[in-house]
Amino acid sequence: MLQTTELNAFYGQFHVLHDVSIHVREQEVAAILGPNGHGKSTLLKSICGLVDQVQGAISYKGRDITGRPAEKLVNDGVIYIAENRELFPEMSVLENLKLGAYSKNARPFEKKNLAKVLELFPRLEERKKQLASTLSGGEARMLAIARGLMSNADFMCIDEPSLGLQPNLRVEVFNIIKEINKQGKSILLVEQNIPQIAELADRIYMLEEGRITFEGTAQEAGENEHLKEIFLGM
Amino acid sequence: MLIEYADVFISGLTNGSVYALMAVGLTLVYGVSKAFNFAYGSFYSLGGYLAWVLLAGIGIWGGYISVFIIALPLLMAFGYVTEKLIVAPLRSRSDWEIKVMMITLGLALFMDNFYQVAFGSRMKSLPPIVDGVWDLGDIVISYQDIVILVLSVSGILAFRWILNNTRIGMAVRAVAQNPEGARIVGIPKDRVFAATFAISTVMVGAGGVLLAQKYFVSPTGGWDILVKSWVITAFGGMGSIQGGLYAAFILGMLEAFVGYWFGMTWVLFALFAVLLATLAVRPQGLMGKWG
Amino acid sequence: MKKLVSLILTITAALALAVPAMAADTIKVGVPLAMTGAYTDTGDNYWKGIKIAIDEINASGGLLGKQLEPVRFDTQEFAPERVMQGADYLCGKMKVDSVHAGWAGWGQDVRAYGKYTAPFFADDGSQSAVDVFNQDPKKYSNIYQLTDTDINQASSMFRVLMALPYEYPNKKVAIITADDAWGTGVGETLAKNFKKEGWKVALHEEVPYGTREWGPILTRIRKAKPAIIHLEIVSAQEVITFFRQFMESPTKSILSYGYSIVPREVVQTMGTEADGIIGEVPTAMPTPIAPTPEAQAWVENFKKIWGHQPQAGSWAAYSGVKAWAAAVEAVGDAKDHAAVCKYISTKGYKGETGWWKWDESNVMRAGGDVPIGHYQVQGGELVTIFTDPPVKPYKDFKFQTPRWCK
Amino acid sequence: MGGLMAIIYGGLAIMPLFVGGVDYMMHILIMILIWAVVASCWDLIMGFAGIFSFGQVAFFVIGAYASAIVSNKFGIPPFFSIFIAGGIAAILGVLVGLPCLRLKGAYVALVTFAVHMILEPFLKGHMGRAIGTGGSRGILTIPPINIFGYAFTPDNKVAVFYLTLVLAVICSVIILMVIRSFWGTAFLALKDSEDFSASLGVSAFKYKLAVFALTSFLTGMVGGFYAHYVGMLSTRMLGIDLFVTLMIMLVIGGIGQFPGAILGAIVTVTLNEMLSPLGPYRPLILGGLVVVLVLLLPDGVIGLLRRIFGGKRKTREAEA
Repeated sequence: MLQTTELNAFYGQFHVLHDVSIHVREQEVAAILGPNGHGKSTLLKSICGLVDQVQGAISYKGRDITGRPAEKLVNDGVIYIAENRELFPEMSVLENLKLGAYSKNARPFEKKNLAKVLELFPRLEERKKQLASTLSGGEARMLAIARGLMSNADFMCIDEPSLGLQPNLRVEVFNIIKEINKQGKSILLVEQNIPQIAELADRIYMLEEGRITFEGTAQEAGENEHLKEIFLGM
Repeated sequence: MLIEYADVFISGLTNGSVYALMAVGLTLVYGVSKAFNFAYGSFYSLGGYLAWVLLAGIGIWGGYISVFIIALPLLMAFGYVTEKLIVAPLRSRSDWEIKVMMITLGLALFMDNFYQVAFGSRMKSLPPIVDGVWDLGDIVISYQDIVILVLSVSGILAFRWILNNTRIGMAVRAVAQNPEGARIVGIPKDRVFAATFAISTVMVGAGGVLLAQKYFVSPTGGWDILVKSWVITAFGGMGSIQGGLYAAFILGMLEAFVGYWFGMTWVLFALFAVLLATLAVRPQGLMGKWG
Repeated sequence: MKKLVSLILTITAALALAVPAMAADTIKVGVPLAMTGAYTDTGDNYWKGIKIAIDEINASGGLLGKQLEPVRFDTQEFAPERVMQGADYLCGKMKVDSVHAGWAGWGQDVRAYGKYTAPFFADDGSQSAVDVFNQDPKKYSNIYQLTDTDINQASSMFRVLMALPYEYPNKKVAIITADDAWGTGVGETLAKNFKKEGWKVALHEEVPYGTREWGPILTRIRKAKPAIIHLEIVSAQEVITFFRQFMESPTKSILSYGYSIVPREVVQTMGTEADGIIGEVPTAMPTPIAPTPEAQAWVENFKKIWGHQPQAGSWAAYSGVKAWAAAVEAVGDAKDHAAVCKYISTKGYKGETGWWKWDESNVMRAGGDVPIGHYQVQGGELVTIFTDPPVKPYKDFKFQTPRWCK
Repeated sequence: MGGLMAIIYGGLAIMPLFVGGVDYMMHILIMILIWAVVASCWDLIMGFAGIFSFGQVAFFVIGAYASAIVSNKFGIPPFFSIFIAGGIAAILGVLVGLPCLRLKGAYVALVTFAVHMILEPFLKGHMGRAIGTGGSRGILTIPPINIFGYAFTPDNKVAVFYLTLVLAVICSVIILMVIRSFWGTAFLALKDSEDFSASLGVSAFKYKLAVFALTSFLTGMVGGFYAHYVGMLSTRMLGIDLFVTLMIMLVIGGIGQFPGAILGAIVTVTLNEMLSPLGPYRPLILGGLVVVLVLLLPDGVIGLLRRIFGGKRKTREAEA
């Protein structure tokens, strides 16, 4: 469904990604693991059209999308869900969700998706009228994911969904992601090194110093010595 | 005594409503795109001249209603094209904020002198929208002031409604609050920038149409408007429409009462004194936010 | 669109002609006036008079057989170095043989042009310019003022106000002036004179240009109910907005606009609405009927060329050119600046209304054949009701009690 | 930078050989030098330090009035009074700078421009008259600078020109030294990221206040010099015309491209004079030119020269 070929990305003079090639299949959850600051977020942002200097090729559903800006990719069905959430603080939860359906493709499904999303996140239903800036960390994370769902995208890039959350909330978030996946969305997510990821992800990549150092199924990852070391090292 | 204060109060109210209409556009553009438009006063004059051309030049049928129907879309188109042509290309440059100020200053110089060359340096007067006064015995209010008050307040309310209830309005607020977040949900940022510029041009241009019949139009008449709008937006907090509204009425009142108690020469001092005092306590203005 | 095309054409043409063709046998005449900025309109008025004079002389065969060639200079907003630059350009570089300005710098001009010898005609109407002159009358002997000073003009306004055939209901006056040299000078002189006569100055306010919302001041006026309101701001927007807001609920006050009646827009915009306002013009061409047939012919000619009544300044500037031309004619040499100046100072010039005489400070003092004209707007036009000094009713034109005073 | 500056000033220095006899040309040359310093100061504070100060014309006028009043009232020789004027401007600069440094972008522009706008009513009003500004009439007699008995009056324009040249060169060298010093580096760092440079130990506050003081001092001093050269002063300098003209110098010279501002002054003043006979078309053309130049020549004439001669291309990113 989505494929990058020898992707390189730069921030100014900094060469962040080196020849990264990954792929995500239809209805699959792929996870990118790796230490902090080694380019995981950059990879997601590059795919989603949020990085200006990119070399290499990205294709989505067989179409070349390299260099396509984020606001257009949303319409194509690729949505980015940010780690720092990128919500609209002075708007209500409901308005945030409605804006999630801004793109042309999502607009006709706004009502249907809204109902679906609120069912999925009962907590947001309760806080519908509240300003986004008043939400707790976990709620904001949920709102970000919910807003992403509103876009009706088939392919969701989720940046560190569990970052800074308490363990019970983490489980809740992962369950929701699993549920979304079951409903037919392909998901590429980035995490640092959470053991639970093995249960969620169909395929796991390891990104270190801007390079892919491991690729395999969850099972293979579990058997990999190098990964184990990192998992245990946490 | 009370009667006089009521009189001054009404004067302050009229000032305030005019300032509010003027300042909202400036604060909007700054809030959304961080661009400061120095040609804002010239856009005001543009509205006035458009009205003059339509009414006195062409002698259009239907009076002010036709003027608004024709002028507003023209102003909107003008604002949109201006943003696309001269502001948007600068956004990716270093020092772009200074460069936007410079280029709009150049545009202001160009426009003001274009008016002078095309229409002459003399002021142009327009027929009043309505004539007559409302005589309440001790207090007299001209219908003209009432019309200006009502139209500018409803203009602002309409604008707020658009901002809160329409798709484009939500997009504008989204970009103002979080440009990156707006991109992520698929809002075309550049188009929103241009759209806000267009909306602000409409607001100030409509102000020009509305005020030309009271204050006349002249080539350099926009500077006063720019300065006052600037003070108001800074006082209220740049980018905060609510703050701008409060600031407009507070400063309108301040102007009227300082003028009454101390004399007109002190108005400017008082405006800046209040502004500086406010900024010393709240560097972001009454209701502004950093960022 | 047509305007735009012609605009572009004009720019191109002007650029092409920017290097002036050096015609060998012309007499150059410097014309430093505001062509851009806040004073453009007054600059236009002077230019209209100067242009007529030059065209007239050229049409009648020129001066000493040579055509006059105006050299214009944009004084912009009269920044000191700009005034100086004008003098260096016109007198120093272009070597003009006379300079005809209007408002020219209120004293700054005296110093700048006093360095050179070419006769210089200004319409400063300012005591500070005369003060500079008196510091060194010899050095500045080429400087001529076409109008009397602000102090004398204000005194004249006061005399006429006192002479109006009208019973003032009280002895209170409100004085509102612009915060420029002219406005403050007139305001102070008026206030002094009123106090001397036992009047009370109920309100004396200086306002900045751009004041268009008069609510607070009008509130105070309505409370004081003065018999006279004098407004001295030579800018149409301010005086028209004042009048209109005043008329929303007028007090029984004579509205005296002084020199502020001058901007053409005042009567043009308001028409008969302005009926009743009074004002003055120094070095005035009385209208609607001029004092002499020659003057009447001049007024008709002006109207034919420019399409409206002559404004203050046009006739003064016109007469400056003619006075200089007459002197050159008599001396026989435009280059002999000293002789030309001496002739102007001693002999004067006979114009359409009679003799122009400059005093020992080279100021064209009001009076005689060229008095200050005092007007009232009647039927939407300026009508001369008095001349001064001495205070004299003009022909059969009568002061009419304004409608809001009845 | 230094080389180009030497070429420019060298070129100007020999101009009197050709036009020394024409007062008008000499006056233009003197004004070019004066504006070159003012524009360079503006460039230092806006282009290098990244502070949107719009008060340069105000400090110029403050310096001019201060020097005129000090020399007229207390009989201090103009040669010294211009330094006193610079000092007064510097103190005011610091006073304005103090509140400004807590503010951002367009706010700083507004507060500094407020100084500009309030100055005119102040100088004209009762307070101004009390300290000797002459109110709206202005000051019409100011003594010329006198060095060892030689008076630099407008009648001796060549002499005044060389004196101005010395002053301009000194000011420019000071500005150049500032840009080349640790300060200059600090400013560039500050502009790129305040947080980043704060972590490097660059105290934003100290440096910004210092640059306020320095530019106000130089601008005020040159203002004082101007007053004694022209010999008269009025508030008419505070019109929008001069402000815009200085802005155009920066646009043409290039922002943060010292010594571009000096080139900008030369080009702008010359252009202004050439267009002057066109009357109202002059500002029309200038305004249009600003729009076109900002779009087409992002780094002004200096950028153009660099592109033509292919010299070391210095971009912000490379320096950061």
